[in-house]
Amino acid sequence: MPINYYIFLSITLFVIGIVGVLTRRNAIIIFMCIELMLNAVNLLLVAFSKMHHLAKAATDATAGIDGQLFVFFIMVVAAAEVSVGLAIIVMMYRNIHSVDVNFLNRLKH
Amino acid sequence: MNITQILFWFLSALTVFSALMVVVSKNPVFSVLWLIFTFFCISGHYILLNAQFLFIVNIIVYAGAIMVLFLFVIMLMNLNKSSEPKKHRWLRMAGVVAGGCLLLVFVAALKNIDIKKQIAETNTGDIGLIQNLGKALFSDYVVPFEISSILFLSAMVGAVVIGKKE
Amino acid sequence: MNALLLTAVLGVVMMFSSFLLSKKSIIRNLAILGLASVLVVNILEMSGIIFFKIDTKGMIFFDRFALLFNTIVFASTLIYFLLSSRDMEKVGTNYGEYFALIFFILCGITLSSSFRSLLILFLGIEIISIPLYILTGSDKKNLKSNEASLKYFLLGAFSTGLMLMGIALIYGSTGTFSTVDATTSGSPTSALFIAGMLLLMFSMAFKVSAAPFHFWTPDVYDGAPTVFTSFMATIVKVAAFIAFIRLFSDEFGNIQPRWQLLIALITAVTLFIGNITAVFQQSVKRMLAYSSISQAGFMMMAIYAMNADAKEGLLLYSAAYCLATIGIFAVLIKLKDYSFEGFNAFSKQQPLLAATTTIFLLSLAGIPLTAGFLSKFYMLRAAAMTGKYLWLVIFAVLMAVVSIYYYFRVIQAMYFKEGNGQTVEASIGFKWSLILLAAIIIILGIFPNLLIYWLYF
Amino acid sequence: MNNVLQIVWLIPFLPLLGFLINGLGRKILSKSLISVVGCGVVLVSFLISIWVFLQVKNGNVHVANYFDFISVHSLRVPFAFQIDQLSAIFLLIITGVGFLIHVYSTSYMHEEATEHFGRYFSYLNLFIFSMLLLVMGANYIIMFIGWEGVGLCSYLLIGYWFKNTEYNKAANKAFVMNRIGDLGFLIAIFWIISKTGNTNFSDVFSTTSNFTSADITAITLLLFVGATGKSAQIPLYTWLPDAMAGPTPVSALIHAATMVTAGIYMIARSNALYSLSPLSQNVVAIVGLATAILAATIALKQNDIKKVLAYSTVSQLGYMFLALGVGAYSAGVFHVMTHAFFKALLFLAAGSVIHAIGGEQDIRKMGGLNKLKITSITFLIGCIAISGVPPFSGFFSKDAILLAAYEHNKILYAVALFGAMLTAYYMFRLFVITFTGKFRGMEEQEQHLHESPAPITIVLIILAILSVIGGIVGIPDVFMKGGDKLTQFLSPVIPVKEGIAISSSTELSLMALSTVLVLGAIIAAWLRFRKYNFQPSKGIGKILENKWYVDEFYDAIIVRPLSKLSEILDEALEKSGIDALVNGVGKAVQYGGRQLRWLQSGQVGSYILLMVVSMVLFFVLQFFLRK
Amino acid sequence: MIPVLLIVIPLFGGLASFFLKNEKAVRPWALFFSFSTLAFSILGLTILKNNSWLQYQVSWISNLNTSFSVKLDGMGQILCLLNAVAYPLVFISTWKTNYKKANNFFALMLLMQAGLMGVFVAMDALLFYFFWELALIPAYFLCSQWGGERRIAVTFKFFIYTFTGSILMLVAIIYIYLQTSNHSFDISAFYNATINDKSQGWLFWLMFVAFAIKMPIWPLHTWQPDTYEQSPTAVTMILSGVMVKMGVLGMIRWLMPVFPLAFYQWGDRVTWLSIIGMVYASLIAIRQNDLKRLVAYSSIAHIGLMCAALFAETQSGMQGVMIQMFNHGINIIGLWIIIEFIEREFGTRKISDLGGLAQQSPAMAFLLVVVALANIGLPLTNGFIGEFLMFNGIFASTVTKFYLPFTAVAGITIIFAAVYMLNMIRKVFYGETNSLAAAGYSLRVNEKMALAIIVVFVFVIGLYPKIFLNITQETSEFILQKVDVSKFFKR
Repeated sequence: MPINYYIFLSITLFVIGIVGVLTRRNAIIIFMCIELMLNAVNLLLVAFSKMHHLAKAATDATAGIDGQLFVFFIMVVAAAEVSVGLAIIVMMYRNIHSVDVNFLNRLKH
Repeated sequence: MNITQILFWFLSALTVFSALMVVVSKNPVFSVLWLIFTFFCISGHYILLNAQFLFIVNIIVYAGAIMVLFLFVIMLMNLNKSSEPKKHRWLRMAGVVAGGCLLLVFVAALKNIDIKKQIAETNTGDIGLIQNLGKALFSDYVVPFEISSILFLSAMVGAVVIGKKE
Repeated sequence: MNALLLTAVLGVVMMFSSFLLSKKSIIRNLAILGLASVLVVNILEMSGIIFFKIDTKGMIFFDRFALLFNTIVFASTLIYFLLSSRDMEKVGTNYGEYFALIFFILCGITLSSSFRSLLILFLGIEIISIPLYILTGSDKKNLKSNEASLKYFLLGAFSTGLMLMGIALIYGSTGTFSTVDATTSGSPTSALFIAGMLLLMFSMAFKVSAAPFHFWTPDVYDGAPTVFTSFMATIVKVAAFIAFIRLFSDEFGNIQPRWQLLIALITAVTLFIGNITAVFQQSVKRMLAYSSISQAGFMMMAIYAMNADAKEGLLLYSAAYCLATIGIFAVLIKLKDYSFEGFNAFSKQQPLLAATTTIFLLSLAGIPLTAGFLSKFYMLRAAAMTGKYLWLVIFAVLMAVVSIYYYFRVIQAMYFKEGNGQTVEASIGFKWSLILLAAIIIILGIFPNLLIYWLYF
Repeated sequence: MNNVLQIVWLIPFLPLLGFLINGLGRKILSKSLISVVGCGVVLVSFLISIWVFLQVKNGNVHVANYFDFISVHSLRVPFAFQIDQLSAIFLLIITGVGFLIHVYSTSYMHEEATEHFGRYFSYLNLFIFSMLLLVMGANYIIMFIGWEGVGLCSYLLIGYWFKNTEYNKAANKAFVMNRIGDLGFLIAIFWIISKTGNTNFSDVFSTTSNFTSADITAITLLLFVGATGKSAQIPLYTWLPDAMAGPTPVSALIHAATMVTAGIYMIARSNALYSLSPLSQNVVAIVGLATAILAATIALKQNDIKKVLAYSTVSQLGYMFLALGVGAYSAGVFHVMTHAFFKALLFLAAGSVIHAIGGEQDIRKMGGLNKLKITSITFLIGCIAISGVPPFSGFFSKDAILLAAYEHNKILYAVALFGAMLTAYYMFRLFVITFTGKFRGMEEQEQHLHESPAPITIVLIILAILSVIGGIVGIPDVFMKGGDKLTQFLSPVIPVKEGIAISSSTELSLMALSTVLVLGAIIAAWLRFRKYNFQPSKGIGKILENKWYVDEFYDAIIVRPLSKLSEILDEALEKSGIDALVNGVGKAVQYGGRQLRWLQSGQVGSYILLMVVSMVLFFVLQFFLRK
Repeated sequence: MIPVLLIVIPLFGGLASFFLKNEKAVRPWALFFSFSTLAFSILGLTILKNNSWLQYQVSWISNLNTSFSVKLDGMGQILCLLNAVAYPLVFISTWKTNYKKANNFFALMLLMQAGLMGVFVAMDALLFYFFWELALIPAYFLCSQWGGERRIAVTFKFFIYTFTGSILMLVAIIYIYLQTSNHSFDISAFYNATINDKSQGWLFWLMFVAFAIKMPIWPLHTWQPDTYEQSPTAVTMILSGVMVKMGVLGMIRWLMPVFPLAFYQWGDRVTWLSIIGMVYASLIAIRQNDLKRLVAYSSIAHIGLMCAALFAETQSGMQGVMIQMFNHGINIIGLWIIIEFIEREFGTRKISDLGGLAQQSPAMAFLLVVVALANIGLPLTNGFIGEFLMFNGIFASTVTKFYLPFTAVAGITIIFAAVYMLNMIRKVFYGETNSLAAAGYSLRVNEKMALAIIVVFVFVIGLYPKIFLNITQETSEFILQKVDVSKFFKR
């Protein structure tokens, strides 16, 4: 498939994620939208990795493998982030019984 | 239009649709479920790109572990009703418009890139296989791998600090 | 590499110490001792003594710049520990864990000052960020702390998304994550590459809290427990700067004309927003948050200039900024009332603390004889050296004048306003540490070569 | 010591010494000691001056250089004294008349407290010192030092009774008006320096070829501005009548005999320049004449004995300028000399009157004072002399001026003649009202009427004699060939003009005409004021009484606009303009700070929205706006 | 070595004063140090005149190519002498004034002296800037701590104002530094830097603003009256007597020779500014009712003349400025001393509240009259020499075609000066004694001593200015030769 399609697909997903972040108030949903953004990146990386592999396979059999490994690391980090993030959200929920980010307005100006 | 292409377009449409549903679903639980579905679709793309290892990991780690965690949390908080108050309408509009502009600008900027005709190879290629990835991971990428363990440690300590009852 | 490993190990050690050791003073001393040893091994590495030789496949490379920067960071952290570690006890029960997290952050800083691969950059930044989310929220009963933590986390994750997208686009364009090969192996002027660069720029701007990506800073710094604000406003921030300058000099150094204007704009906006908004603050803590934004604006000038001067200057600036801000926070932590009025007549209550705080503030304001002046001087010189956008330099100095306004409000309150002054308990050790810190600031302000010298020998 | 005249520094130094002794020792010394020191130093200076005069008469002219006062780059200003015929004459006048007035003062000021007595004499000595510097200076800068010095002394002495606010205001006015003139003088000096590189008289006058005619006109006019200030000419004359606030001897010495003639001296000294600029000469002549007439008209209606004399001084100074303006420099100097005698006499006699009736100065409350024999007789002599009745000194000097004016321009002559009539008229008005008729004051004053003590009367007599015989140094050729000794004496400094000789018959008839007119005026005055009874004046008289409202006019066009301007600058421009702008910058920053805070809304959503928007902007800028 | 000592002695004295426990001892202590400084500055003028004593250089920040380079040239000698003379005068005349936390007060005063000395002798741009700011900081603390009612806001304005100027100067310094051939901050490198026409134009303004604020030149002067009014008088003496000279020195040493073209190009406009300022300040001074504000505005007028004379680029004007810097310092300190007495003894500075002081306090009246007359430039006082030379310089200027209007308009201010000074004397000292002044005040010995020194200077310089003119001759010739723009136009 032409790489263009993957680029646009990923960007679309990425932007959908951003729009989600912008339009929702539930902290968990916002976080999920961020995960969506990460997945868009993953998809793009894999596509690029395959593209580079095709372009350089003749000289380097493992060309492009780094892209996929990067995706692996992203997943690792995402998992770590999720554990911390959800912990924070839960802590928040324990204190104010809400996950509405609009309630996060004690700190301003 | 071969089968790969059909699958690509189908999966793409499905991905975008389900991603949109994540954003627009009123009920958080539905959002999670749509997100899981999105991840499945993306995993489908991985299959198309012959990235088998990532396909597996994506299903297990993302759709399986992470999203279930999300689901648990949502259930735990009893957020499974569509009770989330809406943002101001103009704020939502602004969000959508800003996002749309961003998409527009991105697309406009990238529509004529020099590599647009290059092909991402589908179905073939063995770099996505577990064997190759494993080799690379534990030879060239062993340092980052170890570093990621530090990351995990810190996340673990962090989760404990946050979660532990005083 | 010495420090990288040792900090990771110490992180684990501290993690265990929290439930193996019961006395907090032992934990603290262990941490201080550990950090001192990190500092020592790092200095040893600078003199060529490397304990561990690990083949990182060119992903991590400790050059003098990185090592010297790490030294600055470890030294600053050591002073931070000496001054403020006692105050961490008040935050919560997980005393050992806090140290563990800080050591992990230091490990991340070591990575982000020495990366040669975007992957390491990503990991380094994440290793810095994740513990910070925790530290921000570590005052669990405090809603402000909670809020700050969640805001920081959401915005941080968002910026991580941006950074990853950027990395992906750059990878698409060049086919490599290595920062040094990138420009040779791809087409650095392609739209893909530029778009990736922009996204990386945004996310790095976020990390260094440069406008218009600075919004998290005041809220998070304000909400976080003050003792950790001190750490993140100083050491973490300059670490992000080092990552920023390293990224932009290695990866995008040869397409400088492409981004110079944007960085100049970001710099100007940062200076403007940071300084102007700080003027109207009522709380010293929040003022310091804005001040950190404005200082970031000055440091952005190093990115903008991106020449040898800029790097020297950034090192000096890091040291000057960290030391001065740590000092002010160390005093601030001791206070109950963070408002400007809280400082009224402080000099009568605590002449020594007031005097040293004055030196720190003067340094931040960039008054000669303090390190703050020379560091600003280096920045201006570097920016002027480019010969472009001279308006930026003039704008920057005008904003420096505005900064006088809010820094001197504290001095005015301490010395010239009437009041009773807050009672503060300060141990002898604390006082001596402050004196030491002030002395370092002044010595660096007169002989910056003591620091910069290490860059070349 | 090449030249005996090198020691002339003693002449100004002695009064300076006197100033220091009296000034510093005013609390320690007794009154008599102060008197001795004060008068003694001037007497010695006078004696030296006589010796100097004799030296000069024998042809010994000398420039005594002492040290470099200012030396910058090519500009070298030596501290040097020039002793020649002109300065010798003035030395005599200053030290001579000065000495007499010092002696007079010892008696006149005797009632002052010792401390103030000492202060008074120290000021007088300082004045003599400054005046001597003025006339001895060998360059314009030394002259200027003296020039400002006498202004200072005038200020100090006018304000001598410093408790009186009006007096102090008069002192300030005198100083400020003098300063206006000084500025002109100063600029003239700069102009000269820029052309010749220094200000030595000898160099300036010998290198007049360096100047363009425009330069000369400008310089001479500027110098004249200086002269109008010091010598109380239009438009800067109004300070002099006010200066009568000072003690009467001061009025005699400074505001009649010496200081006010500094302008004459300066122009006479610069005759080499003035002769090259007909325009300036005309200006000088016209201004001088106008002042003479204006002051004379005002003097007609004044009721303060000293004010009348003051306006008469202004008027006489106007005559002197007329003389200078028509090129008769020596006539001007001649009139300076005779005027010094008779005007000092008049003032001192007036002082004696005031002294006698206990400080009263209003002639409406006098009358019948001929009981004071010596005073009244000497005053009469003064009046005759100033009116120009032959053979009193005033006749010769005034006649020389009128004659020169006649040669120059008939109209000037006619007006000047009219002025002479006015002079005679108002002087005799003064005399008649004051000394004849019945005493109009309070009874106790009448009882206390007494002739003044010896120091006063002796001085009056000496001056009266001088006023009578002073004219012999300038007897016109018509009467005595070579009688005009003064002009001959001054000829090395002031070249004798080779004018169209006026036939002696014309000259004689002119003299006769003026004498007749003056006598007529005197008789008219006597008839008019024989039975004086005060009536408020109306119409033109009222205007004259109010001095043509010149003070009010100046107040309206200069003083008040300036203070209004000052107020506007201070209140409007300074406080709500410039300073408000400066503060406004600060306020704008604060305002900006307050507004910008709203960006920090505290809402994660809006933060991200702002970030996204700015990302879009940056993308647009990077990809679509820049090439 | 001398310049180093001039900096180090007060620096050490000041730092040590902070730690003096005994507040009584601090006065003699400070006086001792100020006299030592004076001794050395006189030595530098008389015995130790060779270059080895007057010059000192040691590398400082090597990779910036900046060095600790100090030198006493003619102008430096004059100003250091002024600075060294001013401090004992200030200390002696305020001997009886009580300050809270006296040791801090004197410490800061001495530190300020060190900073000022540094400014006067620094021959390295960065060093110059260092000292420039260093002199400012103690002043800020002194005024804010020991000043009048509105001290905090006023001093802050003063500080921000001057800081704005100086930091703009820093930009200019950096820019010139980058233009020097070997990237050096040395003054000779600055003099030889090749800066093109256009850059000179705006760089000139960057630097000029710094100096103009310090001097101050209209319309950048508004900090000054307030600051002088609110500062403790001892500090005001130094601010007006010595610190404003920083600006003048900066112009002469760091502006004129570095930007000869711009100096020529903008000369007329700047001269107009300063002359407008002179008239403006004089007019405002006339209606001031506060003694301190009156003197402040008169100072603005005097400084304006200095600025105008500088831009005339003549030897006479230049030497006039140099000698006038000293004279103005001495005279204005004299005025402040008397104002300090008045304020201390009668509790007010309002002219309208005072009156008739001359009767009970004749010595004070006499001294004030002397100083005031020197201030308005009466001949045989020091003021005349400076003003005469400056006016002459303006008139003789060959770089402007407006020399006549400049001289004439500026000359008007000598009339105004007479008006406001004499009015002040009249209202304060003459007239009937009112109840406030009835108590009178006879000067103490220390006060008489301080004023006597001033009077001696007034007359010695007034009568024999050569001693000072000789000192400055070489410097002004050197500067003028650098400024000479004719060499640019011959091409």
